[in-house]
Amino acid sequence: MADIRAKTAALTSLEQLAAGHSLIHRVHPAAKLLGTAVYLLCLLSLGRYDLTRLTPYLLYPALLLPLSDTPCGMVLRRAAVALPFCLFAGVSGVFFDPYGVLALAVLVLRTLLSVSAVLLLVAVTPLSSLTAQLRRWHVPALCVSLLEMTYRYIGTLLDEAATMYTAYRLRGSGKKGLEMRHMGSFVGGLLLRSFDRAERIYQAMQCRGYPAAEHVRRAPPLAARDAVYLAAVCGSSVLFRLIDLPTLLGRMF
Amino acid sequence: MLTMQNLTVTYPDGTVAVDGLDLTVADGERVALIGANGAGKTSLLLALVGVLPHTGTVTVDGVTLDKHTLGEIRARVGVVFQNPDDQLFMPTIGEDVAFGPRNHGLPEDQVARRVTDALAQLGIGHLRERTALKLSGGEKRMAALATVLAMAPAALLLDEPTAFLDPRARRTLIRALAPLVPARLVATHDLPFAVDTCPRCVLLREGRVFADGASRTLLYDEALMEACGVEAIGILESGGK
Amino acid sequence: MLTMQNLTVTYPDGTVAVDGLDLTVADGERVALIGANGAGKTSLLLALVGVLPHTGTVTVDGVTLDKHTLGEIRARVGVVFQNPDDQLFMPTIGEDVAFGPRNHGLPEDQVARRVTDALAQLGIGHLRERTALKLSGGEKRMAALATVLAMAPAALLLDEPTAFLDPRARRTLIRALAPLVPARLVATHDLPFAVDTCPRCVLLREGRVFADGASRTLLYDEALMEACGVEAIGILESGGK
Amino acid sequence: MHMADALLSPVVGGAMSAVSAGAIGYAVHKIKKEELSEKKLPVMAVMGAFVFAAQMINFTIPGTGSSGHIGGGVLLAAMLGGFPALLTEAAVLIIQCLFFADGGLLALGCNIFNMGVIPCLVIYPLLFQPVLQRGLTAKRLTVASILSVVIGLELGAFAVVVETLVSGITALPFGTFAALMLPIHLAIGVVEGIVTAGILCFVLRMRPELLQSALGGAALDARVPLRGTLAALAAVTLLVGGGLSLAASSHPDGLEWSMEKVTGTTELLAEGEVHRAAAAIQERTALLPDYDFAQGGTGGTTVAGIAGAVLTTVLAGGAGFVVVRLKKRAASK
Ligand SMILES: Nc1ncnc2c1ncn2[C@@H]1O[C@H](COP(=O)(O)OP(=O)(O)OP(=O)(O)O)[C@@H](O)[C@H]1O
Ligand SMILES: Nc1ncnc2c1ncn2[C@@H]1O[C@H](COP(=O)(O)OP(=O)(O)OP(=O)(O)O)[C@@H](O)[C@H]1O
Ligand SMILES: [Mg+2]
Ligand SMILES: [Mg+2]
Repeated sequence: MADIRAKTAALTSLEQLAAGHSLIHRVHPAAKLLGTAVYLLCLLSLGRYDLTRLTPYLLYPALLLPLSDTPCGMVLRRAAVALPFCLFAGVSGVFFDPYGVLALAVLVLRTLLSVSAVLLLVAVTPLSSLTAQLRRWHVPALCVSLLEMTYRYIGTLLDEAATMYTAYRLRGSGKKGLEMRHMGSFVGGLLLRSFDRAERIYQAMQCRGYPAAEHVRRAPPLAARDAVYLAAVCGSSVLFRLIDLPTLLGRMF
Repeated sequence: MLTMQNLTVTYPDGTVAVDGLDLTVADGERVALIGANGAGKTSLLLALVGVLPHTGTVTVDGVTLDKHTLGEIRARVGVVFQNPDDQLFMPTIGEDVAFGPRNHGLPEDQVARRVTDALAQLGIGHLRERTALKLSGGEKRMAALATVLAMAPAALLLDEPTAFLDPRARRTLIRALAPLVPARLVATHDLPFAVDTCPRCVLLREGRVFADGASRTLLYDEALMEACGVEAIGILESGGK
Repeated sequence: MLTMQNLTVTYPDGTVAVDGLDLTVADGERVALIGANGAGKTSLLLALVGVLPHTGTVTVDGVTLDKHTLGEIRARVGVVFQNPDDQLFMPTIGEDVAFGPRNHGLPEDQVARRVTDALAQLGIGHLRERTALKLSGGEKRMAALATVLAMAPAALLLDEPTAFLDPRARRTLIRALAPLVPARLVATHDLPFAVDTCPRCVLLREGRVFADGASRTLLYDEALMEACGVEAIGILESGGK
Repeated sequence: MHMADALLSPVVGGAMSAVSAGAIGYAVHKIKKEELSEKKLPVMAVMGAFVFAAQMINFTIPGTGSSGHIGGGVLLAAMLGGFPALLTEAAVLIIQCLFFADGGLLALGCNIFNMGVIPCLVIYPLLFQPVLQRGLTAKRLTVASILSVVIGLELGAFAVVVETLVSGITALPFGTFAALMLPIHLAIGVVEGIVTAGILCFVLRMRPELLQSALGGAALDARVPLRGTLAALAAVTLLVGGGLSLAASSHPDGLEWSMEKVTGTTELLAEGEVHRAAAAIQERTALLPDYDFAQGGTGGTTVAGIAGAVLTTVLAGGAGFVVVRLKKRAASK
């Protein structure tokens, strides 16, 4: 239950951040999406032992986190979620690889950087502008609407599951979690109610003219700001990928 | 405005929810639809916008409801469901309100105007960028109403609009509804609300019209209400012991 | 019976839902909990059975609520949630009602007796083999109540018990509740219901007790109710225009 | 079982994204053709949200005290049919990736493939549907669910192993990695399978028409010979999962041990060999293959690199700190 409430809180906190008005928030969603993609590609194409060459990529979160008013702690906490599997691969690699420790460090840093890049993206871009951008890129309407509606109903169903779970525990035997033999009717009941709800939603949509021809909304014009942002993010990412900045710096001294 | 003749609604499993009903609602008229659980109120409202199949005739402003006129009629008749959670499915309230007008093919600038107007009318302009997830029950109800008002309907169908509301939110709703022009058919269990907002009232029983008349008379008539499976206001207020 | 001293409930995000509340409910007493949306009613009820963490002291029949007494207290205090759908999760109503007593280790014959008694008390013996998914709202509410009664609680906490009910089902509920012995704390927006069933009433505002006294007095006091964010019964009944 | 960005090279991520995008495109095309899209959208969305919410609920596994949760793909496919289920699973994975750091943007293609394409487009038509073809009974449904989930999960785990190793980010030998992953997922699969079966049986009892319409709706084009497929899939799973888990449990060095049994020597895959293989893969998959395989570099490179890295880190931190200070000053004015 604590889990479920925590998930809801996680969704809510990101939405609140995305609703902010910082400089970064105002950048065109297309620029932010492309920037994130290029950053990730460059970062992840570095090799297994390239610990030092990863460091220039720290600049991106280091600048964007404060610029967009995104709390560092949150990013670190979420990155922790992604760590276990990477650690599993990294730590077991230590036994088979003379430079395993180095590879492990690279893996941890890669995890941290890639997770913060994605989180930064959603922390500064509301889901609705992301999906609007996807529509403009001609991603099938079915997929985009599905994404939006799923997101919308996750909150509702998380709430409902949490309350139901509370009711279960109040009369339950005090053990943690749901007993296997009750799970069919418990989760099945939730599922059937969800199904009925879907039917009602469909009716509501019908009443408001759904389905209609697809509308692609006009893109907000690309501003100079967006071009600068895109150039800065992509340019630096590619540059750091092409030249070994730390070594150059190290040689200078 | 709204005319039903010998309207019958049958579910696929054979349940007859509305059974040969005749009813007329004039332009701008406000009618409460009262009846016990299962009397057929929701089914009636859904049939009026073609969500449930029916036999008999439904006309809206002289246009008879059938396959070809469905779109036109849905643009004129707006329905607000019982549970606002089922009606708000877009990421933000603003987009939710824009959903209907946009589907009816309005150009983007008119859509934006409609959204602004509908939100202003209900006094919830500040909710435009919010997501439905975090709104209180009362705010959600208002947002659902706005989604329908934005379609500039000639008639409003409301299904239990006061469910979930605290007394103050309920009051806000009543105030918001008062100046609206569209004709109105309101299914509700909240009899004081019905008396307050609808001069006319129709009692349903087993899918048929059981009585039709002034709310101030019918809803206080204990024998009539009892026969229809609900309870008169008097009993409610006196504590009914 | 139920004593709260300086009870404070804080959500993980820092929202203080209940704020240093003191309240005592005597054996068999019936108390209505009134307040606007977000006043903290639900949070208070949940804290009383240890679902939400609290600071301050809660005692039930002299036993102080903490980690070790949680099981004991949950066996004595029964909660009925606002939405009965959330409370029924077994394949049939009979099994649902048996669920609690069985988990508290009663032998099978006693469990069966408890089930029969609880269903009979609420007049829903015929629902025993039915499944919750196909019941009407009123029937579900009764079934949820039965699941709690079967645990033979010394105190009942009800969260908005009349939501979803048509006037007749509401009346049935009132009649079913009347003869029950357990002390009772009822969070509700239905003021006539509160006046009917609870001689004493506590007004909550922002997580604190704002007024405490006889329902017949407090709930008709317009100034007081207004200050607390809700509306007095008088306004409701007169139509409040 | 979410594949993470950090474990992937862009080439593998890109290739898998292309595969998954293709599968999704095909699914969209299929759904549109069957004119299901309009009616199915809300059902798909709510089911996606449901899977998400249901995954938060932990079940206590009798006798172990540990807990498991439901998996999505097979359940969705059973309720919605294969193609809609794929889209729904993809939507769930995208949301998990964006908002909960489960997986990653580049890894999306892999995750959609492992957890969507495999159960919805492979397991569902080849295994789940055939088992139920001769009638929808609780028993068959249970067998079909457990088998589908277990085999689907094993295949998914196997895909994770392959994707990770081909990316060349970890030096784990293939056999060892597989021997670690597959048995774990065999156990998880059994639990998830039982849970999925329980839920579907409940649906069958309460609302059989829902399952019937989903099963009938996605009519089988090619009737697949049930026995053969089943036997083949089961054999592969048993072999890979069971065999390797046995090996892994009795000998920590699973692969060497089995190699010894088979070939009589462990020389074949000695340490160096593995590394050369990995290095070769790495060379081939890196975006810019000219890069210096760092560990062997000259002392100067390494020292300069490390010093520079420290300097870079300090500079990055300093830049962030300056921004914070500037913002604070702007705010206080
Ligand atoms: N999907 C359905 N399939 C079969 N019968 C149905 C369906 N939905 C409703 N019914 C039945 O149709 C009748 C009318 O239902 P309806 O929902 O219109 O009642 P209502 O007056 O709105 O009741 P309430 O006050 O509970 O909302 C009831 O007997 C109900 O059981
Ligand atoms: N999970 C949560 N996290 C943070 N704050 C919460 C949470 N749940 C409720 N709150 C807040 O706590 C306060 C009290 O909420 P509560 O649900 O107890 O109110 P209530 O009196 O039951 O209202 P209602 O009449 O709407 O049921 C509100 O301000 C609410 O926004
Ligand atoms: Mg209804
Ligand atoms: Mg509440």
